[in-house]
Amino acid sequence: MTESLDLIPVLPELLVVLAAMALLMMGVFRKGDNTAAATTLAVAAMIGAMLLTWAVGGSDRLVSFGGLLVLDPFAVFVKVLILAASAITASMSLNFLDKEKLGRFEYPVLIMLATTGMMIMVSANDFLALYMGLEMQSLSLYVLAAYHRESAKATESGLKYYVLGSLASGMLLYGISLVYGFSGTTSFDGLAKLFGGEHPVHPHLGFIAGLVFVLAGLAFKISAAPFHMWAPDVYEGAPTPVTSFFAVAPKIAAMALLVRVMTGPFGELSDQWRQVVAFIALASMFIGAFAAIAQNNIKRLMAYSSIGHVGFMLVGVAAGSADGVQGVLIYLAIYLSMNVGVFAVILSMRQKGRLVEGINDLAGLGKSNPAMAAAMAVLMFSMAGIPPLAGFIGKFYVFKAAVDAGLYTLAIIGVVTSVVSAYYYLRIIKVMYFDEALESFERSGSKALGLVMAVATLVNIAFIAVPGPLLTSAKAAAAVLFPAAG
Amino acid sequence: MEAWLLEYLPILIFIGIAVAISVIAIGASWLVGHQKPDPDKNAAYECGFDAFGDARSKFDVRFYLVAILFIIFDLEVAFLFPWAVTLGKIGMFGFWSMMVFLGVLTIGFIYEWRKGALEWE
Amino acid sequence: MTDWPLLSLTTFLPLLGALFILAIRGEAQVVARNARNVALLTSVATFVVSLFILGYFDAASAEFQLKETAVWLPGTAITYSMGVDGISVWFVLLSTFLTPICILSSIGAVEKRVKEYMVAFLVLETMMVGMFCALDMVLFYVFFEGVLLPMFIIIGVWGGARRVYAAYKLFLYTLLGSVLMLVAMLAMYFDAHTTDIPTLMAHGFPQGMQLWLWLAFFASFAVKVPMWPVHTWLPDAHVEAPTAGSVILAGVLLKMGAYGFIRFSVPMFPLASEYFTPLVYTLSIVAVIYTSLVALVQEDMKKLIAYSSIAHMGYVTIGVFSMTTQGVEGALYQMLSHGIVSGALFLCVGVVYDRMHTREISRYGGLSERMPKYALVFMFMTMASVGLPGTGGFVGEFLVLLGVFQVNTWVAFFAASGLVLGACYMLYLYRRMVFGRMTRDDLKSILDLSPREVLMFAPLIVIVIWMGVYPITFLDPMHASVAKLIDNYELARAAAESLSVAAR
Amino acid sequence: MVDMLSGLLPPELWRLIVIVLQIVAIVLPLLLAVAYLTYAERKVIGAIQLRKGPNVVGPFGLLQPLADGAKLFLKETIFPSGANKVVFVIAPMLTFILALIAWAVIPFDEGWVVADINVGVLYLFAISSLGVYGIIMSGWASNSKYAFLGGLRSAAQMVSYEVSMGLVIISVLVTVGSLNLSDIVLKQKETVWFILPHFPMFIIFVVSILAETNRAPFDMAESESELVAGYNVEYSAMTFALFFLGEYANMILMSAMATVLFLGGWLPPMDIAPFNWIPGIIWFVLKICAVLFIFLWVRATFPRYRYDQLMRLGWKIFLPFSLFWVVLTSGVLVAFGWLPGQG
Amino acid sequence: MFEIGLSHYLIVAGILFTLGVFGIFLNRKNVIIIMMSVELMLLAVNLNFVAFSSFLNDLVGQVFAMFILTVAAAEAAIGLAILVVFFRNRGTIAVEEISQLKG
Repeated sequence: MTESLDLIPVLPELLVVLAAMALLMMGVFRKGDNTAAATTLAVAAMIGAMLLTWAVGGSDRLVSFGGLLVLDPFAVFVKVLILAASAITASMSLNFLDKEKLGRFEYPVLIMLATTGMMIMVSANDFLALYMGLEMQSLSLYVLAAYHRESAKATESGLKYYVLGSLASGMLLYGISLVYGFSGTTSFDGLAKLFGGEHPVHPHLGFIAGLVFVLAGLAFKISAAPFHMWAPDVYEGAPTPVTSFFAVAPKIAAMALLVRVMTGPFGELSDQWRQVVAFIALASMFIGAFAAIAQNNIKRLMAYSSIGHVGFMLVGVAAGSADGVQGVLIYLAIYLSMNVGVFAVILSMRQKGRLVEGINDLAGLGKSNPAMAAAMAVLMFSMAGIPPLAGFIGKFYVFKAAVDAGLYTLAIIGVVTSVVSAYYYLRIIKVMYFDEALESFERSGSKALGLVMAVATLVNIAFIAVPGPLLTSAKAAAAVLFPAAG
Repeated sequence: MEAWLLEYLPILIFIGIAVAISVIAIGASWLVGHQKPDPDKNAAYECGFDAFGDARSKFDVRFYLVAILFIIFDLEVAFLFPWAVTLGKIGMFGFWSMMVFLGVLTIGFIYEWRKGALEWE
Repeated sequence: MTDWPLLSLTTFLPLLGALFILAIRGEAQVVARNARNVALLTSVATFVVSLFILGYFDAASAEFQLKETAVWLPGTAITYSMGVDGISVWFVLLSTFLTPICILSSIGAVEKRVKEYMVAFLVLETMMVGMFCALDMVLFYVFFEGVLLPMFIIIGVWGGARRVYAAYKLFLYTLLGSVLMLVAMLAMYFDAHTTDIPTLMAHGFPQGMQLWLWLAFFASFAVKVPMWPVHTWLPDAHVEAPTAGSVILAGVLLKMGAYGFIRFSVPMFPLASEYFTPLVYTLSIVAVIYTSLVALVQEDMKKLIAYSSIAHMGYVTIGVFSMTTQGVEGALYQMLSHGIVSGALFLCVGVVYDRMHTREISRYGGLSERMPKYALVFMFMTMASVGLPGTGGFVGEFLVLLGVFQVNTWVAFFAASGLVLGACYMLYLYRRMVFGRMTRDDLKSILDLSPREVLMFAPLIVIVIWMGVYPITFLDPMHASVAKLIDNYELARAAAESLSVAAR
Repeated sequence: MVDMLSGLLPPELWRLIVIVLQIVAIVLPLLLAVAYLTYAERKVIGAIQLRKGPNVVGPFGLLQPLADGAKLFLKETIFPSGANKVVFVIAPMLTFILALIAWAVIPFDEGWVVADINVGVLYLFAISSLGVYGIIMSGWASNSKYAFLGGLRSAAQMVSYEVSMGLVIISVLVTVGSLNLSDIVLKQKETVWFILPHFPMFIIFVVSILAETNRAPFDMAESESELVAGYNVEYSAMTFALFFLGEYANMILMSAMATVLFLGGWLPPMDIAPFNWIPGIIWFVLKICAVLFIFLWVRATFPRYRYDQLMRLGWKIFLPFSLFWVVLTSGVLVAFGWLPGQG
Repeated sequence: MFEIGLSHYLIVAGILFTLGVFGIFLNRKNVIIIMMSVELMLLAVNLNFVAFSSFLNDLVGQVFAMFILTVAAAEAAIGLAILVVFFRNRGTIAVEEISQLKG
């Protein structure tokens, strides 16, 4: 075979997946509980992969597996985010797993496998690779959702996630099959060439139908309305560290995937999908803003909040420009910092031996744990997008792109819903500071949680002062998806 | 119809004949045999007790486990079929690809083994 | 000129102090004392630094001065750029001046979570000063919105009984207004390809676009000012906020809206401003008369003063949109004097509230018997608020009326009638509280102003008199900038007219 | 005469007739073989246990199978009251049909095959995999606890051994490089019978087909001497007979597969006189009989396995070992360049 | 005899797919049926891929179908496993019983 099999660009993936297998073997052959050791090693491996990604990926576009996978600055940017998200959430999980007696070495292994899937997703340059990465991720996530085997809620959430996730995969696949059938290729490059280039082909109606199916499948995965139904249930039912993982890593990966698919193979067809994406964005922003108001469970609230955030990011996607993608990437990075911080707070709060999940149970946190409450307040303000916190910059960039693309209505509705969503973020602050405490909190945070909390809060505060590095790297990452413009 | 499809014609006919034989056998036996059902005769075979409830109740989870294992390994075999036939053409690359695949599979297998998924007791 | 980044220093010095306070550890008492001291020290130092700004400011120039620029959001035209002109320099000073007084006033009033309180105030100061200095509209927006965070906390944590409701109302009203402004800013960015405020002032936006942009900005500033009918958050916020919060709210935060009109709406969208002037006049007159009437029937002192603030801000908007030199300068002057006077009035309320823990007017009466010093101060400030000649309030209101009279007599007439009403409710308030017989027993033991409180009021009184007697000090640096503003406005109008003539 | 007939009829129809005749030529002897396999079984086991076996009906009891058949044919067909009637009837038919149609691709001699498709092995594998459906369906449709459990157990057992069987077939395929059964036999003509290089695989294959057909010593699902008969406990008359026929037909089929894969199919042991005078089909039948004899021999000799032992053998010994063998075979072939079709 | 063309395959696949989707949403009885519906959807997709592959004379479709088969198997395995733990906790797999999480 003359097939070139350049493995250099996929070294990070290889590292993670090999480490996962090694850990699996280590865990299964060593006696006793070694969750802590396994998690530590997993985190180390993922950090290693992060550095490796940095080292391997330059400003060039590297391909491997005969063009199935690609490593460009966009992929590097998102992969670093994903690995950071996985590593952080994995290290945050230990405390909880320990307290709830859920410690099993499979947990970090599953996280790593899911992470590998996500890395493949963002590197995918062919629908085949896309599908494989997506499924590798999804299958691990289904298991993670039902990780707490003895809990009826957890297994139910796993089941729901599974059923709806498979449905989404089915829709995605059906879409891919149509796209393949009416274009004759599954390669992103090939599709882009087909509709761009010198003699652009007018897409067949079946192709458009396929595109819509693909979009719907991906919308499921990023839990964008109207395909969001699973998110609140899964967020609530899954064990909290798993929820924290769900809230960040898969979102980042799926969003990046959506961006790549929409700008790459379907980049020339933006007229066809812009309306759909805009609609999804609108619906997500609305659901995220209004449905969250009635929530009493903080994990459910975070689910709706993430739906809302996805809506905002989709505004950037709908813009369909390099600026829009840059906005999405910036938003993703900031979203990561906000969410890990919030979940670190959630994971550190315990009453009567169990995690606090009701929003009203947060009452009096401002008095009993002022530092934690302050961190939470900052993060909530940031989520609401109030300047000068980092969350504002994320929103700013996507709306900027939307206005640039002439999507005024979308931008205006976006800012209005962000005000509505500010209401429920404020509610948390209100409960923490203004309400009287009902139960006392136990001191249960670990060092890792405290560190994550502190760093996340600092990042959100200080980001406004030194936004440069993130903005420039996001710009560079976004630029590769639009070679014509650059 | 294409030529290669014609090769399957005998199989189709074969199936038809087999179906016919079995239907005729059961039908004829039913017609010829002396049919005199009564409730006791038609009751499920259960050591003389009256059968209670539906027989399709809970059963051991290990059957699921076997089913799951089977799905995975049978697919592996399905992959091996084309590989085995074309190994001469795909050469070292093909060989090592499959070895990697089998290696990953083996790791999963070892995991299952150590976790006791293969124990029946 | 100086090499020191004076503006940034003024802006971020309080933040430094806040960090310092955050680092304080130890017993609750000690922490509280240290936090107060550090906060006071920082804010005074900030005020001193801000005086240097005035020192280096060239009153003759209409340009932005003491400019600082740094890369902020790379890849866009958005930069970190600061600078002051004759308009904004006064507001910077107003902010830095009022903050130490607020901190001083809170010494007896705030007992719980002192550390956090001080941090919130210093952060607030940073945001206010930064907002007035910002020369980049995105930076402006960041500071503009940032003010909400500490204000929300200050009202929500240290406020009165319905503080949560008030804090929410404040937050959501203002946020909703300003996000629309954000969209407008983005639209401007893509029309002008810059976010630099001076450049944008020179950029002529298409007329159709101007109308929309103006409305979006109006949504934000009108809430902030506040203009009728979106003023309802203000009485609630004032009533529930702690004294110092009210002072800042009335003294500086309300000015942000009017400042926004002067900085953005008028120079950047002159045609739209002209188009919408009747609207602003109408709303302002309604505000002046309606809120004055409402103020008359208030039973709560703070609410009364809050409504009076709305009425006074009505003059400001009338002045700004009169587009005459006198009118605009009067508006600016009114803003400054109102900042001081209403702040002082809230402090006066705070003084009795700290003693009696009630704000009901009927609970007081005959305070002059036991509190002569207080009665004096209160009377002085009441007069300043009414606009007695010799106080700052008079100069402002007079200039505004003068300005608007040239443009529209009816507006001037209605505005003037507001003055009468203002005198009514303020004097009525004063009569009910200070004069008469002291009938209530619990008032018998009330104490007069302490030395700390005297120290607090003294600079305010001095400034008010100064403003009333020698307004040139304050008007002089404004002249050039205001003149430029008006010139540009007239130019734009003329250009548009000639264009439409040509089109005809 | 054949030529004359072919001239009379249109060629398509003639072709159909030929196919039907071929099929009949397979099915009839097969059914006969099944009948006499039961007879042989009883005779062989009788002989091993120093008994006589059936010897009453006809000379040497040769008509015994016919008598059994007549009995089954005339008995009452019982449908259990709680049963799902349709599935209940389809299950034995399915078993029987599958056992028959698999023969379509078995080469009896060079060119003697009904459908010489090029994916014959795959076809066989698929058909034998489907066998599990008949069992599951019968166990489920009967609505009887014994049938249900028996069905589950049989299914699990078949499924477990199918994997290692598949791997065994793979190691043969690697050596041949074709999925056509005739090709496999021809390749053995070129080289040697695969029983020699793949001897361990042959053992595994034979054991696996024992398990696959639920035969002793792996018949604990049925255990007719201890428990009731497992999945087919509720069946009677012809429905039972079809299961029975299917099972024995499957035995013969599996033997045929073993013959094709390992014993050189229709090839004579040595390509010299007098062996190559004898027609291939004779050799083929002889080899099948030899493998079938192993079936009977094992049944008479070995005690019944426990179920856990059975699963253990399948998953922990056969599966890893056959997997290893596949790797070894392919590795050797690749390393030495002996691969079929390699440049 | 009429020719069976691409569109026939597509229509069959489309019908199967729709049946699968409806099976998921309209089924009120049993989770297993949902899983079977999912498999039906994947089957439809495979049919599409193979039909297209043959129509386009391009092998990628068949390769894709192989991958889908594999993943579907893994997916079914995981789904069954989750279903089993769910059943252990709740003692039922009826669809209307999956209702602990609401809001």
